[in-house]
Amino acid sequence: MQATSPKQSHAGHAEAHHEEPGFWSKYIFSTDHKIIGIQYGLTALTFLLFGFCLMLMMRWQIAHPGQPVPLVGPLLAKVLGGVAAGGVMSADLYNSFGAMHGTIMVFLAVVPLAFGAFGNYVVPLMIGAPDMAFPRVNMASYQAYVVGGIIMFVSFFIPGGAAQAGWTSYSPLATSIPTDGQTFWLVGMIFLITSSLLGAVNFIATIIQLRAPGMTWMRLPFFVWAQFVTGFLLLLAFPPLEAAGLMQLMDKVAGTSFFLPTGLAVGGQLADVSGGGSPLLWQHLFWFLGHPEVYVLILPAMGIVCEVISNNTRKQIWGYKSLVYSSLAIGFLSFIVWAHHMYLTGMGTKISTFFQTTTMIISIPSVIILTCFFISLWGGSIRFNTPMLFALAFLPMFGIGGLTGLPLGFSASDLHLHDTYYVIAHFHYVVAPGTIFALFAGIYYWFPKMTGRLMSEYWGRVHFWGSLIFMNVVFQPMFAQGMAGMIRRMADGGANYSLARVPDAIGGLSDTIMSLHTLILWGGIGLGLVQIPFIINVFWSIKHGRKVTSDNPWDATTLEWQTPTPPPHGNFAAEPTVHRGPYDYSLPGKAKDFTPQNEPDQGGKH
Amino acid sequence: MEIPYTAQPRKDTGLYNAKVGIWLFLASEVMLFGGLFSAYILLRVGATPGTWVHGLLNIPIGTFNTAVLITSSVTVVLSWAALKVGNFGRYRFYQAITILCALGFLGIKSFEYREKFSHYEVWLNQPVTVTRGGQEVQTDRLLGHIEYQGHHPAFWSTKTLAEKQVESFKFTPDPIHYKMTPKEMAHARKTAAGRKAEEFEFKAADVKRLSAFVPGHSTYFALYFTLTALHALHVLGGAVVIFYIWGPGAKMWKTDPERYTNRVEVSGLFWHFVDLVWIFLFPVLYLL
Amino acid sequence: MMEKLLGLPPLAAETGKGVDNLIIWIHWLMIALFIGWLAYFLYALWRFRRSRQPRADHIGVRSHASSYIELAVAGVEAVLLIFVAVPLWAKAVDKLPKESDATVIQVVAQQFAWNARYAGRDGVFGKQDMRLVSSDNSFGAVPDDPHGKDDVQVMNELHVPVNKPVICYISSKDVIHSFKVIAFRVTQDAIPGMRIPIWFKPTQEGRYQINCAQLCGNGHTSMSAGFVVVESQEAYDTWLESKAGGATVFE
Amino acid sequence: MSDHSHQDIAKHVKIYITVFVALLVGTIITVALNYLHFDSMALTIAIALFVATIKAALVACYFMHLISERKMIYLIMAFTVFFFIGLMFLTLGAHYDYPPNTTTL
Ligand code: HEA
Ligand code: HEA
Ligand code: CUA
Ligand SMILES: [Cu+2]
Repeated sequence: MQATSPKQSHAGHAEAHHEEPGFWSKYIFSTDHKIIGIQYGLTALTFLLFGFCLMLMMRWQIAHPGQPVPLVGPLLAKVLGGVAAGGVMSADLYNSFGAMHGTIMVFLAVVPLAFGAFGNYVVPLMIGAPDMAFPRVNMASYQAYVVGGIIMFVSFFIPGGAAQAGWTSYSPLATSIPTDGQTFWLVGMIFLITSSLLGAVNFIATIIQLRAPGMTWMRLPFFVWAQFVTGFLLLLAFPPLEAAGLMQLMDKVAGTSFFLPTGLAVGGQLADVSGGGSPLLWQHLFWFLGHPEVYVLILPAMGIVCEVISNNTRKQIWGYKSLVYSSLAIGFLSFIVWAHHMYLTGMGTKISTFFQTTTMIISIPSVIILTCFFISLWGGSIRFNTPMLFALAFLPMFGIGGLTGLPLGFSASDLHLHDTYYVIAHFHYVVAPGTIFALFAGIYYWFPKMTGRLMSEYWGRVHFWGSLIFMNVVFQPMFAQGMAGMIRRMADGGANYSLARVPDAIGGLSDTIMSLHTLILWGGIGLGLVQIPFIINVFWSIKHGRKVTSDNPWDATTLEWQTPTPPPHGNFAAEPTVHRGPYDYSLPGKAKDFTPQNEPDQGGKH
Repeated sequence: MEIPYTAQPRKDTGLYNAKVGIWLFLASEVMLFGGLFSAYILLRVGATPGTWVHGLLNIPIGTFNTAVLITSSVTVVLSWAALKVGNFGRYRFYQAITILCALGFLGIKSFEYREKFSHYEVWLNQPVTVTRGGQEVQTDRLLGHIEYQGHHPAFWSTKTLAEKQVESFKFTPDPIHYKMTPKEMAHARKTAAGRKAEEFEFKAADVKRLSAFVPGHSTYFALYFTLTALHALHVLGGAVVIFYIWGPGAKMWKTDPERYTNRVEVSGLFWHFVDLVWIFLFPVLYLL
Repeated sequence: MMEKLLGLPPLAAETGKGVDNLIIWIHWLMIALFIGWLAYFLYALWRFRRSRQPRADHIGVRSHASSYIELAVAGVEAVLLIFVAVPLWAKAVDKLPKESDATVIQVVAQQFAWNARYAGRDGVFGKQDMRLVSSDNSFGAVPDDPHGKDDVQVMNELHVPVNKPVICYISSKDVIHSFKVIAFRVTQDAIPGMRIPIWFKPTQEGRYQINCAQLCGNGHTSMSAGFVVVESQEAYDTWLESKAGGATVFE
Repeated sequence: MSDHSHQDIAKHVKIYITVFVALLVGTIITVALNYLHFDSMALTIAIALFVATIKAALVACYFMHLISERKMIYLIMAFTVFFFIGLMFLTLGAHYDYPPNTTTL
């Protein structure tokens, strides 16, 4: 490691050689991983907001079936036409919004944010690399994502509207719904899958090839490990869905029947298809991706939480090795648990036993990971700043979501809970107060590296406490609703199954259960309102936030903080050399309570 | 800092970046075709007995096309070997053969496709009597060709008959049907050889279903077209890349020969994979 | 107590008891873990806040007690899996009661209603042929089969006698639906091209709504018109008699 | 694989030609067997897939140099093949594990 002064001059020197690229090549067609990361981030956050707005309208509608949506109702009626006649969401529109909420949240918001944005921005910096291994592939990946996103977005406005068969797009429903939105969905998915595949190839190759000298596998920050496993999940689980997507597309446009059985009678008439297909084939191929995908959503989040916790407890993460092995185990096992989403297709005992067993086994590494995080708190010197608050809240929230996965994992208890709001609550606890909190933590944490300014701590706290409270107000009642038997994906929120409508039905939904809809609605509105300070905070702080006084404002050990702020093209002035593991905080005998990874053992040659 | 290991291998892995990249990409391709193969197997074992189409593809042409693809694969490695010893001319020669083979493969494939589009199966309301393997049989399903107003139309379906208000059309049945076992089909073909084919005139009202050999005909043809079209897209893509490196991209040979050779190797790896997929597709679709 | 706490809906089938028990036991595990860890978590946050603990201990916890917790979790899961969940499932899908001891019903879902078919007086279903399926012949019943003459075909209202096992063969005509009766703790996807048996033994007379639990199109919520009516054997017999032969109409 | 001597390459070329011939022969064998029409369909499928697997292995090992590749690549491909097999056999397993007579009406 050179002394600091030559480093600076070196950087200036390198810059003088490059002529300034123009706006387009700098911000739009950039091949720099940091710019691409930010592009991913902003696009994904926009989709996140959009996905949430869809859901807010839906929540309003199911709390007030048959009444026009306030404020946006007239707009919906004008833009979308018949499906929102009089500002009331029809069942078709509800189904569109539901399917697109799921699709957008998973494929257009959270994965691009967790993998595309944070992975792109942080991973090369963390491993001491100048860029991704294939910068142009990286750009292509982002562009494919944008194209996919545009196709999905446009599909709302075509006649018939967007896809309506749920984010799972089960055949034969997906093929029999008359809207072309279904076709748009498939084409959009093919672009998004391509984007993810290109990204995955790039990430894995980068992590294998571009680690700085001394950055051995066991010195990688856990975040990098998480992204590495995530990359493999995307790489190997997505292609079967792409294959399935192609087949469903053929069913839709070329009249084949990959997923349509013989003797299908839609609307009372035998369908004019050859038949001979299998609806379950689609489910297998979908969930073969679908389950690994949920770990794609959670692993990067765990990686972020790990970095933030270690940094703000000022101590090393407890059980680094078990974290690494657990995430590898999760990655491996996630490929062989998928059919726990299909128990109630009538699965036999042998296969269901297999999948129940693997499902239970895969919960163990998650337990280990969470345990490691919990234990890491012990003996720390905990700083409660905004990123840390979000990271800490992640733990019990993911805990609730993960634990409620267990009753779903047994086929016998799934019998009662399958396709109820219990499932909705289960996975939202993992993806919303879980993953999204971790992503918020990541934004607050790395914001100073990206911009050189800190976000407002005060408004950060408002954002945090508001989000924590309202997330729980939204999702906690859903457990009760699900346990009472309320089914998901109902455009009237289950009013048809309520005791109010059918008083003599045993097991109908009680007034209390139905009235929770109102509570959830207000929770959702509150949740939306507390995001406003966050959005303002992000944009305001870019220009007006408190300037950081050093390149390493959080006194962190990992390499991304050992670069200039924001890092220049090529990241490091000279190749860093790594001398130690990622979490050398509060080493006994050191004056500083952090020892960066690139600091030599003898205290350096300063 | 520049991106390292674009040409030279990294010490601990022994690999240059693009090689890791292409193998990862191939891994995902294995899963892509793997998904389709799984679909094939599941649909096939789940098919009602006697409904699985087989024996309708042109085996000699398929065999020839297999040979074409294998040849292109060997010329790829030979061209790479030539580059390794610095013989750019020989590289260009071999790779030119590769590209020609690729075009040849696609040409033959499109010819096969076209042939299928004007070949039909008809499902009849009342059985008719045809000669199969020297015997008269009653059947309500026939394979064969259509003649209508002197043309041999392609892509017709039951719907077309109504749309075009066809009253009747001429039908020349094949001597075989896929309900027969391979043995029976071979026998039927042999006995029918040289004989003048029977001809039928079917009224539109006699026809329950009519379908050309298009994806919608049956699960088998759905798989056949999806798999081979996807494969053909890969052939096309590979050929474009190889051509780009061979032609416009060849400048790099002067400036950075090592990286250029790597490019050739990487594109070659992709090409072999495409060949490898075909090695499975051929028996699965043509022979079984 | 736990039923109340979890808000499990009323149970009206013998076969659902096991399901409820499993749900309850697994929730005990979850609650124990949640409360235990949450208490630890809050305590740790309070005790190791910066103002109280200015410098961290690099290593932290040295004991490996947590491994025992992890092992215990794995152990409980294993026990529940092997001794409860798997046998329950085997009972649900493999150990169907004899058809002669049960009420046998064919159920075919369609957008957006439930069709049901009973064998009628002779106890034998008439022949079926998929090619005959049409809007007024949901089951593809072959018209001139003598066994079919007395078959009973109804829509949206299934009657079954109380305290006797019921076997339903669940299928669908068009898209995937799901046959769910909350109080019996049964759910089975109705998948076109497949016909899957389920069984339950209702113990309480009354009207039970059939929920369609799988998204099946824009009428998904209005598939709520289907009911299972559980009644005494006599009432059931009378009902069946009143429907016999009349319901299957072919034009 | 960057430091090859010219002899090495000459040796390689010989291998390539041999493999090429083997692949052609394999193709001919598969096609020829097909004309024999075994009575057992299972046998036909087994033989055809067996020959195809050998051919694929030849391409992978020699044309794609897998026979002398680095550990990292083996690792990646081993996982891939494992998951592919998982996908195929578990879907098949599920298919055969449904209660009897579920797929007929
Ligand atoms: C990030 C996403 C994510 C994650 C991590 C998980 C994790 C798990 N999921 Fe979930 N799941 C989804 C997303 C996710 N799931 C989605 C999106 C669906 C629905 C899809 C759809 O149908 O649309 C779904 C549906 C779903 C089903 C199907 C339900 C049905 O449709 O009927 C099942 C069934 O087995 C299941 C099981 C599990 C299990 C066993 C885990 C396990 O991995 C969980 C392991 C974790 C733990 C066991 C927690 C350990 C924590 C502690 C021990 C500490 C506790 C401490 C405190 C709380 C303080 N999930
Ligand atoms: C990653 C996945 C993800 C995420 C994060 C969410 C987040 C949320 N989801 Fe969603 N959901 C799904 C995936 C997800 N969901 C899926 C897969 C389904 C099933 C679909 C189907 O049935 O097919 C579903 C279904 C679903 C339903 C069931 C609908 C039904 O069955 O009828 C409900 C009901 O309340 C719901 C609600 C919510 C809510 C209130 C949030 C909230 O937590 C949202 C929180 C988000 C915000 C509050 C926005 C924050 C915005 C910003 C921070 C913007 C910043 C912008 C800039 C700086 C530019 N979701
Ligand atoms: Cu039928 Cu939902
Ligand atoms: Cu899952």
